[in-house]
Amino acid sequence: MIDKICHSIAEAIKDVKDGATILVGGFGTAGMPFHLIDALIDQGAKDLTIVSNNAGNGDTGLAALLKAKRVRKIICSFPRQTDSWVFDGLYRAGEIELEVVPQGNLAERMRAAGAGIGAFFCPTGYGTMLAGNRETREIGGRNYVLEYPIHGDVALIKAHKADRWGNLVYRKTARNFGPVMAAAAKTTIVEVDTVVELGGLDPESVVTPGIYVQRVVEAIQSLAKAA
Amino acid sequence: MIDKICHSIAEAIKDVKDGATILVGGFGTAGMPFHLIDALIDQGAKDLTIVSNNAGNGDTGLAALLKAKRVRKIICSFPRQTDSWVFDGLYRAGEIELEVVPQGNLAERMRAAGAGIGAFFCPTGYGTMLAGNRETREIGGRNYVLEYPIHGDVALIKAHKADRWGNLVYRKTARNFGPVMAAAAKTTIVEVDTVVELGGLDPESVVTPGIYVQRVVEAIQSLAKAA
Amino acid sequence: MQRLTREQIAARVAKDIPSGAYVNLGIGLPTLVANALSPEREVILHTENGLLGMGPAPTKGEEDWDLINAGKQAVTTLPGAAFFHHADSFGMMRGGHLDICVLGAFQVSQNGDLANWHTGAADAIPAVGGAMDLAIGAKQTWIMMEHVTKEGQHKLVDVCTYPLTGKSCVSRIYTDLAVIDVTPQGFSLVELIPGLDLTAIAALTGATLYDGRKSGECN
Amino acid sequence: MQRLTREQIAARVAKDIPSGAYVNLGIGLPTLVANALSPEREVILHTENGLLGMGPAPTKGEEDWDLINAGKQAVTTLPGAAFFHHADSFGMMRGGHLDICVLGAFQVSQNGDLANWHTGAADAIPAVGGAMDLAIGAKQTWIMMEHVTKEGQHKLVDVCTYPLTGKSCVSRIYTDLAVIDVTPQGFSLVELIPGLDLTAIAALTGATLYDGRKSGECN
Repeated sequence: MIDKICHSIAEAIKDVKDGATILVGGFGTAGMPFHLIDALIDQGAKDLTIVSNNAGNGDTGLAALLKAKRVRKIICSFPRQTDSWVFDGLYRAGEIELEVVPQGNLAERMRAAGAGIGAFFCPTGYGTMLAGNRETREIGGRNYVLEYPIHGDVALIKAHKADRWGNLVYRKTARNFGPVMAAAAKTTIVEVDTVVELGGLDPESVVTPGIYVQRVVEAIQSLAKAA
Repeated sequence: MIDKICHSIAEAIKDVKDGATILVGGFGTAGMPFHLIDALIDQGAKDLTIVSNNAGNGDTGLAALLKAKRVRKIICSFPRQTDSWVFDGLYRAGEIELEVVPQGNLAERMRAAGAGIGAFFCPTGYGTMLAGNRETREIGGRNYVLEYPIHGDVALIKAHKADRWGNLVYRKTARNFGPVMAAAAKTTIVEVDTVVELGGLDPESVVTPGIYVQRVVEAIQSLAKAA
Repeated sequence: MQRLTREQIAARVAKDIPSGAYVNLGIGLPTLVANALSPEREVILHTENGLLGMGPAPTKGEEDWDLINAGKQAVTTLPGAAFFHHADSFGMMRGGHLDICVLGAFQVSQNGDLANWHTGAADAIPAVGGAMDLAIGAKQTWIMMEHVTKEGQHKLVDVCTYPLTGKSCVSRIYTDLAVIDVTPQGFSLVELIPGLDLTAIAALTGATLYDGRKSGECN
Repeated sequence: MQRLTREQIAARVAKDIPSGAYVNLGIGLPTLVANALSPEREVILHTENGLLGMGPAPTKGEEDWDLINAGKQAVTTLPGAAFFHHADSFGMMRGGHLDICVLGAFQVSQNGDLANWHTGAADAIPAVGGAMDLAIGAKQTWIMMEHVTKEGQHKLVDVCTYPLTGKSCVSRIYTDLAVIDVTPQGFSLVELIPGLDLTAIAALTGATLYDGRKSGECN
């Protein structure tokens, strides 16, 4: 019998290796897998590359992981926020590497990883400093930059409900990067509000099919925080 | 007030032009927009390029359009079936042009059109006759073929329910190419079983947001046909 | 002459948005446009974090922090709303499905180049978010900004000196003084606030300004 | 010697599919594998037209023609099923998320090239469907076929003479006579039906066959 439900969050995350690339869901705090990040801090993996839209808010979640000095590099679209003081301090001290990627390219590059696309020509960022020295091409009168997939060793995401096959549904705009990251990582670990019986999710409404999910933990919903 | 519901199927389809590229939903008969195709036959547009997974089944739907000699070229993955006699006859008589595309490339090329991707490196078909003379590249030890988007002037698709903003949900495997084609065409026309009140579809379960849909017609559900 | 307030610029932008349009309002100043759109017009708002059919802010105490906008503010949904994931949301932008996006700007050049994400300062932490995707994705990119900086420097310029967000992507600019189109000839005046003359607006504009109202140059 | 029946080959394939695996069964012969998988093992079947968790055929008269498999036959869903669109379905394949796909074949070459979509006949109407996507997409591509053609021609060959479906994509072959792995050295015998000797199977195989059971050549 397939049972992807882990009964301990520490167990779910125990094999994350030093140097891993970890995709971390969430847009601000919506969809941020706070419990999994806390468990990752306890687990102790270091020298991590984090891929996430933001670089942490306040002192919890991703910010706490950064503060614990476990992150070598962060790939994100929007590190600078009113409450990103942890990241700001590390960055100004030269203690963390930053790669800024336009938000849609971040999403599409992970989508490409999940869908087996080798590279794609993308119009976003053409002619800007974020296109760097990458290959460009004019196609049908429009200019494009060649973008490569971002694969994760691990994805840590938050969903609303799961069944034991790992099928997921999300809640409102907390969906954000979850489905894309689930498909882009070798091992996808999900914290959910509720585990339901197999058959308890409508097959028409499943957003992430279980094929993309390796482990699920039911976490008491943390008090969501305003940005 | 936005109201994408057309009260006449002829009205919905009246401006299809000769020479248009038309994306036609369906996998076999599931998701085939039979009423819209019948209306297109009545409307009279000719010299069409059709993009669809199959090249018609039996004597109805896409097969009937082919039989009416309105189609110059068909781009599909699987024209040859036990009941594709209309297409087979035209093809052997040299009266229709055929471009065979692997099914996933057909889907991904339309997905690229909808998502503004200029071209993408795809592993499918590498080293086969279907890769033709297209550009190839080795990326990370794997070989890829460069594939270009397929844009439609019009998409004709079938969905289960719609609201007046054009939000759609589908039914089971009749979903197939519908969401991809809706996004890849300039004008997407949808036949649905039922129109519901605005707010009658769960925002978590909408599969095709109305932004991809221009017109909706409620068609009495045709007797679905077995392959 | 009475400069438009922020709310008045928002109202002026809103006037040009057709009923039923799909629109993304950037963070900052453009957010004000939402309040100037009457619900009857059914303009459908997109937020990059995965929602079409975004409604107004909830009443205080009713916030749901799983339901936010790009600026991480609590919002609501309207009947007809739809949620989707980030790749779909940005495919929607990049694929040209949004009719209009309204963005703030540091600088806009006469060929429609936009700079709105980075001041170029050496110690600034770069953060782009969805600005580059929006700038080049929507069918029309409109800019909403003060005509000049607080220090009186030009924001409508010959060539942008700040790092670009997108090339040749702006079609129209709404400021506290004027409405200006970006045309193949360059900046073209569409509308001027009462009490301001052509010489004055031209002086406040850092590139040649044509008078689109009568097909002549302003200066 | 007693050749395996189609059902026996299917049962042999099924034996090697781990519990909980995500599997796509190609049209034709591989479809039989479904009947040989006991439900308790919870092998999750994928069908290219947008379904994971495909169940057995419905009872006659209960068919729903909106719920079909790649062969356009009516199927059912199991609890835990999920529907998705075609781009997602093929992304799932191409992205390497399926553990195994089982396909039929005209020819397989000793380096794992597969030919199963086109006989190369001048008057044949080409039709590829999802074969090329499946062949290169799954983590493992297994072939299920008769060891030789009805006319006695080799199907395990040195080099494919029919147009290819995919290059170096096959990892294992199940026939009515043997189970054979594709290894860096070429074809390697894993298992032989009782009553058939190495010389005989080697003669029925159109390329060098190594005996993977004892690391030597068969012929």
